[in-house]
Amino acid sequence: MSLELLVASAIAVLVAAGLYLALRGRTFQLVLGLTLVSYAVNLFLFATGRLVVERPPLWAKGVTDHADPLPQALVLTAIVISFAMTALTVILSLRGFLEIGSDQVDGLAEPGEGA
Amino acid sequence: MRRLMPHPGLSALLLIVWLLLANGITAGSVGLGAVFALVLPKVTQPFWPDRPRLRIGRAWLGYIAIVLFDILVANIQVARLVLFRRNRDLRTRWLVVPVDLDTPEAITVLAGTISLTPGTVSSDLSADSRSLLVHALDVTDEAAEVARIKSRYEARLKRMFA
Amino acid sequence: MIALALPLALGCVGVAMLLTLWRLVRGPSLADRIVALDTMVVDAIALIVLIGMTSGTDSGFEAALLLAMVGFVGTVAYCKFILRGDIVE
Amino acid sequence: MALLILIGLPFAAVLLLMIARRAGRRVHMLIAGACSAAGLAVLLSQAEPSLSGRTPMIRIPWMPTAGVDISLWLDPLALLFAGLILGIGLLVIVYADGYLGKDEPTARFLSYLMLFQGAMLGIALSGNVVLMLIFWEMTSLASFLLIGFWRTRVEARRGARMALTITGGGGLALVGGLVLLAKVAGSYDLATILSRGGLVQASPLYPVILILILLGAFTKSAQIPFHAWLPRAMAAPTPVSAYLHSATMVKAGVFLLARLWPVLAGTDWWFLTVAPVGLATMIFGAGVALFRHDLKAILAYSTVSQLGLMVMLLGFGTGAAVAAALFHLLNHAAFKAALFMHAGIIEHETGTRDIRRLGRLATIMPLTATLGVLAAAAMAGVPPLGGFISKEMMLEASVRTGSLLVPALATIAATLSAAYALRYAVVLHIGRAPIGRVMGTAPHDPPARLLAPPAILATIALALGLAPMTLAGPLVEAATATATGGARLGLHLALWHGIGPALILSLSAVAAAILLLWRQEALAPLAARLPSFDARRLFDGAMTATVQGARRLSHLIHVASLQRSLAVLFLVALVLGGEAAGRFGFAAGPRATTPASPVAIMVWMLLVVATLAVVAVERHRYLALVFMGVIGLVMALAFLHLSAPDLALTQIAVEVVTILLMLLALHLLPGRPPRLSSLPRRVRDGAIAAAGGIGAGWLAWAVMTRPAREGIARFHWANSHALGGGANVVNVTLVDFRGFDTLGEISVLAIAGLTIFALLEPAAGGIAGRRLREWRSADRFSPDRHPMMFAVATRLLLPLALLVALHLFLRGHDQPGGGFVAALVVSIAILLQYLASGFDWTDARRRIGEHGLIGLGLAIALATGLGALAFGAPFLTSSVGHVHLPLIGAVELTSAMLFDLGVACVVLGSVTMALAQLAHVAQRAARPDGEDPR
Amino acid sequence: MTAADQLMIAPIVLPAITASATLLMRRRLRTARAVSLGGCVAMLAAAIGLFAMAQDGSIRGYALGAWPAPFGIVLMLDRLATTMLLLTEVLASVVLAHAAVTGADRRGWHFHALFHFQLMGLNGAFLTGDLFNLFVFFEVMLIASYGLMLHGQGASRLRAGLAYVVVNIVGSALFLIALGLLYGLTGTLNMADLAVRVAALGPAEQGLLRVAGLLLMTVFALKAAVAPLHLWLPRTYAATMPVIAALFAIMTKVGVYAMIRTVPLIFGAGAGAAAWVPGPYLLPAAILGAVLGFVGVLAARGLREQAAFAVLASTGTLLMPVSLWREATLAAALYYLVQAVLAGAALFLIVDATMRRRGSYADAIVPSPRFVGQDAAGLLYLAGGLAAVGLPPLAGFVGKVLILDVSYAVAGWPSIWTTILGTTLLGVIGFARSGSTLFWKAAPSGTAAVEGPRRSLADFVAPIVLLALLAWLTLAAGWVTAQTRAAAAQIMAPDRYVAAILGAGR
Amino acid sequence: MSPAADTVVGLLVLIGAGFVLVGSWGLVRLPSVMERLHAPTKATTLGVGALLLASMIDGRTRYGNWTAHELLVTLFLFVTAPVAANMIAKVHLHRTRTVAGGEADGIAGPPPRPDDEGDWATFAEPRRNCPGTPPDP
Ligand code: NA
Ligand code: NA
Repeated sequence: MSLELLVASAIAVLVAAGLYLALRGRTFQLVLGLTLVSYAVNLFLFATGRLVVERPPLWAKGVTDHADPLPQALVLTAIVISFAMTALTVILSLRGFLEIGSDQVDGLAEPGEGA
Repeated sequence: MRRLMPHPGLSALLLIVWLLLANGITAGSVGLGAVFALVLPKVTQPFWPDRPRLRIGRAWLGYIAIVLFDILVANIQVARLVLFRRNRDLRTRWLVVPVDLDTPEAITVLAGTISLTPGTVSSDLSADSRSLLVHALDVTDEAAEVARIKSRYEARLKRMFA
Repeated sequence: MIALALPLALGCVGVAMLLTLWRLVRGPSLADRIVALDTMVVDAIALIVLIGMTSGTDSGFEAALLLAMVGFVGTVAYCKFILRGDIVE
Repeated sequence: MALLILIGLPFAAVLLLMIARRAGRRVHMLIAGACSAAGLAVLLSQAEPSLSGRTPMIRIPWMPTAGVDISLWLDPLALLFAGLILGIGLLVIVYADGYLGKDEPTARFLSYLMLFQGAMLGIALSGNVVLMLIFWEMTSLASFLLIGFWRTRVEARRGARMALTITGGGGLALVGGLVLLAKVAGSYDLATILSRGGLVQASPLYPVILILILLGAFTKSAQIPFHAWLPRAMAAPTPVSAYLHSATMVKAGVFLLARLWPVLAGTDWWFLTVAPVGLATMIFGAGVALFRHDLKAILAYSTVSQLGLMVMLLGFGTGAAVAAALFHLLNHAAFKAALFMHAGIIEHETGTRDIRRLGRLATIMPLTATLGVLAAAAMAGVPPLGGFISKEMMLEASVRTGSLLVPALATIAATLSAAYALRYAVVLHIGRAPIGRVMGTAPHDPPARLLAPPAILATIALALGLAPMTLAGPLVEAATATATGGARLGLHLALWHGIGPALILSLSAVAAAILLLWRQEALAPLAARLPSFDARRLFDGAMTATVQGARRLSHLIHVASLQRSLAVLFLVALVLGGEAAGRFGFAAGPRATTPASPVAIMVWMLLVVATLAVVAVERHRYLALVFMGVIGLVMALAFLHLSAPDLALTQIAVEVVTILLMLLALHLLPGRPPRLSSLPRRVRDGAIAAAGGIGAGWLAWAVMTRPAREGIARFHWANSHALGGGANVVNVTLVDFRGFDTLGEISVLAIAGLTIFALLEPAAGGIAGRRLREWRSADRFSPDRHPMMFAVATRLLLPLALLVALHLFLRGHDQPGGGFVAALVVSIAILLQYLASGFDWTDARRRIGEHGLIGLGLAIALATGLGALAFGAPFLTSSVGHVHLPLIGAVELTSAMLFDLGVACVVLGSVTMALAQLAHVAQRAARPDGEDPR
Repeated sequence: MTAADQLMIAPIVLPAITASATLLMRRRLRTARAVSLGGCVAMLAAAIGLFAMAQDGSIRGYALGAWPAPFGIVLMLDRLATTMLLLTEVLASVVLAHAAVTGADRRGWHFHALFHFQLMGLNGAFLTGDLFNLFVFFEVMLIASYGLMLHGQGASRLRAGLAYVVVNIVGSALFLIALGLLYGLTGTLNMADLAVRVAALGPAEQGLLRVAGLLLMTVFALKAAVAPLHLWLPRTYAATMPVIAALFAIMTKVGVYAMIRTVPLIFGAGAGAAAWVPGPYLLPAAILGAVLGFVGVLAARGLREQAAFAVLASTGTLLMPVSLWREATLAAALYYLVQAVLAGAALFLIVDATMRRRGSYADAIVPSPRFVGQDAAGLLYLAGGLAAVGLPPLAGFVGKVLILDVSYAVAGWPSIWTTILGTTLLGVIGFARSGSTLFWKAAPSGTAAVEGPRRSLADFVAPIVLLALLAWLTLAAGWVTAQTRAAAAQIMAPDRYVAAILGAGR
Repeated sequence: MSPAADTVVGLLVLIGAGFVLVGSWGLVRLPSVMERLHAPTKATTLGVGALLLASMIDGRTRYGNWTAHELLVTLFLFVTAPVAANMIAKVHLHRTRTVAGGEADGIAGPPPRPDDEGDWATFAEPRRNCPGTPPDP
């Protein structure tokens, strides 16, 4: 069992769960799904710098063995952006629910509810 | 002095925390820490109205020492309970601890202390803040336990919060 | 000794996390799950400390500190939600 | 220059008319008339050089890269056509003055008419196919506007749309044909193209070119089966019919065939497509015309027929036939325009156009009748009118084809033509039918404004018969020469050609026509029983079907479904990824993997179980959120283990804020909703999801097992401390190497904050506000709003958290931390106050508004970046300096830290704005009156 | 660095400053409006200056933070970028003026700040020479567009907004995956450097490279609304305030821009398995987009929906020549792009002016009682329809003829020709039907009259300006095509780009 | 590193991890919420505390620098953990009374009342002007 395998399979599970939830048709599940996908994407982006255990990219004289700092910087930016997007989506969902009275992504009436 | 440092206790705590954060005592860290220790209480003053007066001194050190010791002992006791006592043999009880403390801060410290020592959890406060509901994992004599809490912790706290 | 103790300790904490997870999944009550989540944060702090000792770096300290400081916020918010529905009022 | 003036005049008139649209009718007429007259004068001034072979032309470079110029020329063919357009245009304007009612908007009418005139002139004068196409399409457009002039009438709208659809569609085919022709011929210049007939006809694309161009020509000239729009276009005011649908626009197709004759004609393809269509149209149109009762319908179908005649002639492919076609073009223009005007007068005077209700007009309206009979006779091909000559030429040409069928059919067509023409002449003026319902006053000859234009045209039709060579000879001869691209034929136009097959056929046609007319009424039921080909209904049906089909298709595809959009997106990504994997494959690489410790595996299990749990309890939202907390925690641990402490910090802080955000939102959402999708749907989604997961995991695996390439990060590592002034390479990258990304990133956060504010600020109003106020939770809640222990702990935590934040901020350049995390810690500490002590309490104690913080933060970041400009360095160039502070000693300060401060301000502002606003909304829900607690 | 060099940063910094400034004066709309318009004009001036700078045919780099390429983020200025900048700024000025005139900016919070952030995102996307930075500016552009899209709110807008946001979030996730793959394979983010390194990849990396390329193109295609990834567009644009949709006319074209920018440079002939990577799929997708777009124009029941489909169709049409990846076809595509943006915007502004006059009839394609300015609106609608469909005398026709011209005899040209000509007919029918219903047909008697007639004709000005620009594009087609040809020549010579950006570094 | 230090650190590590494990074990095996709530306290206090102590000594002996900032982790945990426990207990109390069917009481049964007329804050509106109540605006 290698770390690479763990990370890859974690990405797989997160993506699969995220996509499934995103297709469920309700805003909250959608937000959860997107969050899972964004975790997976962050992990993926991070992994493209290859996995290095316990050698953080903190510069010290003479040290040459370290994790790739660039993907980390990219992931940080991506985390912030995806947080912004999540916040917006959550509030947009809520706002839509308040306006329409349904939390379905397409604003349809609940099944079994009168028109 | 009072205007400069409205809350010496808080300022001292902040300075200590800063030095711990800086992980070393240098002129720089002390200087900067002092600045923050002075500024932050001022800045956060509106968020903590009616801060209690504290008597900083040995009472506090003693209290900390007692609590740490109690934690150590209680940990071992509770570990034994968890590992070896059968569930149906647990003598779990609710305790109602009457509280004679006045400030919310003092009550909070008392409740926190009770919770930190394994085996007891401060679960709720009465609506009039005069009683504390404590859940105890294994007590034989409820009154004695309440008395122990009051004498060991509350009495000291009364002195620490002037 | 350390060389022996650290892997063992890591294993203990790992198992502890799995046990906590079991309670989290199992429930049965909401309070149970919140207790489990809260415990998991503490377990994570322990794990961070152990990882730091294993690797000999200090870089996990901030993470442990942050977890200790804001880890309970989630717990409290979950509780407040059950108690009051609205967490800010 | 003259050509530019010529083409510019009508458009100038359009502009003037639009400017002077509120002026009186006289002014409008004057503008249009004057421009047309001036155009005619300019044209006549250029006639001599054109006819004598010194073709006036002008060429202005336009799109040199594509080889397209604005080039105009006035060869005899163009001269002939332009003369027609301007001459009849002038007469139509005069006629329209008399025809249009008092309240009609003449400015609009005339501006459309002049637009049309300009476009037609453009077709005639274009020396470049692109230019010609532009004008061609403009004629369709102008025709659309003119047919739809009486826009409230349903027939006008339908007629206009049908004309636009058919001629526009044909025009598009023509676009294809002409551009293709130009590509094959190697030039857009018409003269060049015309000289490359051999090249074009040898091309394998020649049939395609031919068919596309013919589609353009046939639709415009109303050839079967595209003729239906023309009768329907009769919904237009009569001057329009006279101008567009008899004399000029419909001739554009004929003109085009003549124009492209040198390059396209002379092949079997040409003969076998053009001539039969023309012939069929000629017979069909004439046949229908004979049995119509509406005067304008008769004229419309006669026009269809006559256009067929001209097309057929051009199809014959001989010079003589072209000459016949061009001469008939003139004749037809004259008599048909006259007839339309005549029909307009009759309708104007009698209030009806139904031939069955009209008769004896000769006695009531003698002048009108005279010119009507004259024009109809020309149409019938009765000597000594021009129509006779051209019809004889036509028959002559059809005999010359060598086939027997062609002259036979041509004669039948000529018979039918003569029949309906004579019917028009006789029944209307001499027939016994009573006068139709009279509109108030007795009908009489109209004033000169109405009468003069058709009279002039009828006179011309007569003159073309009496003195053809003087009037039209040189023009037709020269135009034929240009059209055929050959030498002049030595044309002889005359009434008397001697007795030949043509004369015999012509006379027998007239005779047969008289016979036919005699029995017309008897034949009518017979004609009605013929299998009818109702192109109009066919067209309407096709249009309805098209629109319905389009609707169905569009609605089928564009369902307002986010799930569908997402599923398609996932599928596309999957299919494309699968394609690449299938074609090129990507196996694991040779890089040595890192063995996973047992604890790593356990933490991995945590993640997997929690993720599956989220899916399993998907509809129990609160529980799902609890499991999300575990996933976030595991992510932080993973980052920490994998040497990314900054990421772990950020993950922890963001996770907390996200949970708060979701709980705040969850509060107002309904508790446990019913499931939406059916089992098959869930299976389908599961399959998509699984495939996506496997794909993503596989990609990650493939990348991680490949050796890393020496990349740009080495530079970052090497220079972070020396040049960037920090040991935390990630932080230096964020605020320095890639500070520009961070500027964008905080902009994103700022915008998110603003958008959230904009979304929530009005939420208390309208229907959302009502829902908020009516909102009641189904759960019972504890009355304890602010538990004491919690409140006290958060008060202590605030200064402590601020201190930690300062620590993270100050040393973030060297150790894990930085402005972003620091700001999140502050945000969380402030949010904790909201949680513990309530919205109002906390909000009242906050000093700086979020808007101010966001603006300030952006300003700091921008100002830091711009500061470098003062030193001639690029934006965001950082500087490292040492400052000596008393007590503290040397402190390293980088401008990047100032930038980081900006970052922190924006983060703090945005995060608190988002969460406080959200809390604010819930607050308003709690207040029965929905009042704003602020 | 000279002041002229520093001008390169202006298109990004100016809107950021303007946005921050309007944020601080959010309660004083008049001042904010003035500042906003001023910022727009300044940006237009900067764009003109940059356009003039690029006329010498050189490619300029701007090393942000003075970190040399490829290590830092670099901006780059070439003909393509300046063309897009100028187009954006012209469009933005007109749209902003229209919004101010019609008071659309009063219909919600932070219109001006969001507007300028949107411009910042657009300009950044056009200028950046770094792939991750492109992602960041995409996000800036998108999130600002979410804000603008939701401006004014209302139920349908909120729902459509959610769909728009979510689809784009997923698109961004794909972008990151593609980006990560490229970084994992090459170790760089600078586009020029990527070009060099992608060409040097070994056979074992080709599969991954192709996945990266295809995913990246999927993202761009999603932003460009290339069928079948277009499903979000009609709903979004139809639900948006038309004046904002007018600004959005350029948004889909950013996706096209990103393709034009990256494909010849990174995925050119030397890119192995990823050479010309949207590869065999772009042309059919473009054709499908054009067909569905014009079918939608014909099928639409509302004017905004119709205009949205027209935008969709224009993207499809535009991508046909793009998909051929030749200098001449790109030149024609760029000409078409410029006019398509202006035409789409003009159409939306015309719809806006019409809607505002029709009261409760809004943009429904049904006859209404006569309203003030009906004839003028009808004429404008006619012109807008011509522009959108591509009929003379506006520039769409020239654009289409140019596309026919350059695509001739290139593989697949008959399908391009057939689509262009066939879909144009669909568009003609569609606009003729809706226009005659709307502006010619009278409402059935007894229908309530349109309330609250507006007297001012000021809202006709902006559409007229755009239409005039379209007419000018026809007249000045020679100059414009020379520009687009030169831009295309630069794009198709990636070596020069690489040398200009990395020259000093290697 | 001296053998003594090695032993001390090793023992501390084992003690800490042991208490963490016992805490979680308690979480699993104890019969109801209130009992389980006691379990994490061990992990929080002695478990993490011992580990942090080990880390401090380890840093000093192996790398020669005293690091005391580990104490901060414990400090923060000591501030926050009781609050979390308190809130969870309140959730439990609340749900035993409000949820239909009730959330099961633990071994100790329902909590006694604080006095004759009052009730716990979870069930009753807090009285005004009592300590800890934030002043109403
Ligand atoms: Na960042
Ligand atoms: Na305890």
